[in-house]
Amino acid sequence: MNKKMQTEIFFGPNFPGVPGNYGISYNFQGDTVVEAEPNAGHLHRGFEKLMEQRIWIKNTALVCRICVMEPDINEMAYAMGFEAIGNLEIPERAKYIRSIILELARIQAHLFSIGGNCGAIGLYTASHTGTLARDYLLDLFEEITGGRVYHIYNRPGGVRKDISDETFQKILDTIDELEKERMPEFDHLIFENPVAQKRWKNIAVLSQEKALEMGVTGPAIRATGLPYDVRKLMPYAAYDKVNFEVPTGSNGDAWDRLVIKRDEIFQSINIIRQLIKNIPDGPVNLDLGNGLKYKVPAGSAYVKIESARGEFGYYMVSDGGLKPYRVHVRGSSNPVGLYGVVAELPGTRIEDVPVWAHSLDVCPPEFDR
Amino acid sequence: MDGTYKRGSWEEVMDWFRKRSLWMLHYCTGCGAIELPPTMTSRYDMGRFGISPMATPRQADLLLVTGYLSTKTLRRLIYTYEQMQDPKFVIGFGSCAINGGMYWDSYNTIKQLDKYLPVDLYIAGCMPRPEAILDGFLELRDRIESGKADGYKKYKKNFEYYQKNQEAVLGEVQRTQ
Amino acid sequence: MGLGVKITSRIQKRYGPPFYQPYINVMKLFSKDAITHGFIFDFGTIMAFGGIIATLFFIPIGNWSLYSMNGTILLVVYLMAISSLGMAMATVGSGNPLSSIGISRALTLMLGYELPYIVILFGLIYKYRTSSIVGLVEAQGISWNLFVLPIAAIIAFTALLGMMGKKPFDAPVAPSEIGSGPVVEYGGKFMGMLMLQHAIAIVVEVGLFVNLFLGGADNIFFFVLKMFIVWAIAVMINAIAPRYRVEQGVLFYWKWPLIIAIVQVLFIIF
Amino acid sequence: MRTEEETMKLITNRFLDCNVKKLRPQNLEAKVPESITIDILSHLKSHGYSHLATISCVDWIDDNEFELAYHLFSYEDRINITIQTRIDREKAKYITAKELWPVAQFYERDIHDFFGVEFEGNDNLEELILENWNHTPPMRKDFDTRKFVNEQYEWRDYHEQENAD
Repeated sequence: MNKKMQTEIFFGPNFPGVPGNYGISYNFQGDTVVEAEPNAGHLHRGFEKLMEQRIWIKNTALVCRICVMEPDINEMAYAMGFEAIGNLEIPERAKYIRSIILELARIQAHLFSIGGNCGAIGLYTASHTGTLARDYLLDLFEEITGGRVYHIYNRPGGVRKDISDETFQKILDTIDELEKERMPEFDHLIFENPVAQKRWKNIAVLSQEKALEMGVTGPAIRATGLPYDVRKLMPYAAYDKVNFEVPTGSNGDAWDRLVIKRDEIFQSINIIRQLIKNIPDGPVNLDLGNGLKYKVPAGSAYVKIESARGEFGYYMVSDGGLKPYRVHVRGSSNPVGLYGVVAELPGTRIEDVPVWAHSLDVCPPEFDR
Repeated sequence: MDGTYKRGSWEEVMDWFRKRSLWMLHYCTGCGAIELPPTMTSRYDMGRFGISPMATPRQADLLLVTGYLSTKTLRRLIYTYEQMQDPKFVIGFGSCAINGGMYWDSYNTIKQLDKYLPVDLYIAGCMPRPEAILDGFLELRDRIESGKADGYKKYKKNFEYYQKNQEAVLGEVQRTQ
Repeated sequence: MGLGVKITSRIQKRYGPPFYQPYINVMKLFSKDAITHGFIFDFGTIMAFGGIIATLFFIPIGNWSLYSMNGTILLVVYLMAISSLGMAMATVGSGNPLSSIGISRALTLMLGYELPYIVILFGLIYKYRTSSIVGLVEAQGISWNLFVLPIAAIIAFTALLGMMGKKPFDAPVAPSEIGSGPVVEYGGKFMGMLMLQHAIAIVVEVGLFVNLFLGGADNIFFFVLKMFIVWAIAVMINAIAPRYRVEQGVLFYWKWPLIIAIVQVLFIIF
Repeated sequence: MRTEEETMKLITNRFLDCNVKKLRPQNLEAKVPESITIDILSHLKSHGYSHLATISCVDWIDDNEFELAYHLFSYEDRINITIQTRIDREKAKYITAKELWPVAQFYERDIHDFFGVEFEGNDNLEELILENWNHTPPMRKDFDTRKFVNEQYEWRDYHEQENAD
């Protein structure tokens, strides 16, 4: 693979096939990529520095802006870290409502990533209908929390406000409609489409040892057959009171990851139904006195939850002051977006680079922070 | 905006066409990009106004700065802006382009967009809703019609002003032709 | 063209742009100034445009046809190659690596769909003993070729999809992988010219298909109607099919259509 | 399926002065001297702690030390261990964990970007996130972001409406 036969391409920040504002500069020979180099940092806003300037409660508004696809995951992780260090126990109903919001966020994120995957291989009709189905969920969020995408709802110590009964009913109706009309449509359009299968089967294969060694989590590792899901391994919120199984794939390629995402949507739907069925009533959040003066006792905690893309971790250190001393965010696509590009991309074809990026769900704001 | 300059009738006809088919550059710089797919797709369809995403700066004539801008992206945005063809318009999304928004004290984001690029239109909202984006597009169409959207002429006129600001933040910026 | 976009957006559950949108796009593009990349770039675009117009002369539209001497089919197939070669010259002149990948894909795809197409054309020529399109149109009379040789028509239709660069085979113009392929460097006026060239190319290819297989109409209105139907079917397939990789596309062409085409020709000979 | 206590014994009987304490169910925290961290990491990795979530760095400016926290997780025992080591702040140098987990090189590159900690053995430590940044590494406590912002960018001059009726 001599050097002069290769040309360099910036699959760079300004490119339609790239998921978000992030660049891979790879040089290729013939049709296969020879070596690739991630060029991240376009979305770096210095969150951790900003968090050290703001008091504890104020950070909830800042935290949900870290990852654009799933704002609730960040709020939830921050709230859990806050409660872990101060070891507060939040009321039962708040736990249930938090799990409902997280599952809705997971469905919305999966629909968005299915749409993105289809966009990468040219099936624009599916990305249109995928985003349309996601939009109805955003209306639900607007109904519950007031915000379409950024809903500052999971406050440390519970949830901002209660959900009324007719909103529950509306959630149930939207989910039924999603399951009855939307998902069969996707099946015909995407999953039974022979050309699509040809484009996804054994592309961007991630073997089991490599996934474990890289620290990849989420659908990528479940596609290789290991049923690892933080909701099962370290149950948080109300996940221990709900029974659901974790879908797994077999040979860890783009196709398995997509099928897993599709099954997880169904799993989330029946989780939400179980949650809404037996939700206890009671107070919705812990009153922490005057939020502005609340001091978290000194200590540190690493808290992790299962986002649609994998394990999302917060390492929070507090020295007992009014402001957090240090917050380190571990995005779920960190290993894939940075190391994965260097290790996995050489050898794939050019047309499969966007398919690789979308199917492994590279979300650039997570590792730029 | 130095008001509507004297325009020949040929210019007006051309503006009528420019208004009808705005080609948007498919480059999501900041967090506002999550609201673009819903605007493009079936629910809040912007295709019916003739606005469709284009892949390369050569063909696009509408540049969306969606949300905040880190200095690294600013450098690439200037290259993209200079590659675009002449009647080009820039829309700034959200409060981060106006005065730094929520990241006012972040060391890596720029605070005012119009010190580096001539901006024709701002859309308010920390991540404006799809309806707000559509309303912004329609407002831009009226501005094109009335000839007020002449950011690109301003960029040519006081190029040194923009260049001085860009150099101040980025250091040396390589110029395309 | 405009109606095509309208149909695709209807399938995607949304109102598409107004049907006269392509005309607006082209006019707008002509109003923008463009950056040229040297002489080869300009010459290539003009050559592509000229090639397509030259091909247009030889396609009988309705009962009006300019040249009806022998050998027009071969001439048409040859001239179509000219226009894509012109585009190739222009993109190479533009010096952007993305466009050179795009154009190399377009040419390999051309190899793919030309083979079964030519085999079928020979079949037709052999059957009707004449190689002029007008002669073929009269030979069909009332029994359209579609019913006489149905397999040949289906293969010609798949080749048509490849020629027009419709969805299953639009690897050369793939926006998500190589930034809309060869047209990466085309600015205002060049892009406008290219869109016109693409529109005329569609008219040529679909017109050829209608003449050969649907018996070419006696007046303009029927001809346009038939062309629209064929075009609508192609657009619907385009809306729901994702994109083949280049070598998958070529393999697809060489696997089944080629074998059936050969069987078809043997069937005609005996 | 080792419980928390067995895992704690797993570390303490093998290595001397490192105190391990249990924060919450399924969460352990071990403060470990600088010299033996890499051995502990490889020891734990061989005992099922195969998943390195991330490496974080905390800047304790008042006692003049950086603290590196390695977050390990074992899928079998479902226990999360944070190995914390203190390294001196001035000559901020440490050994890379690249051989154990190749993905660590990017976490270290990230920490080098923000804290300026040198990791021997990690070949490419050039800028990953920031671009030609020549001030003090931004995440250190002594870098004041508000002062930096005020002198780097001017603010938009808000002219008050005269007749704010």
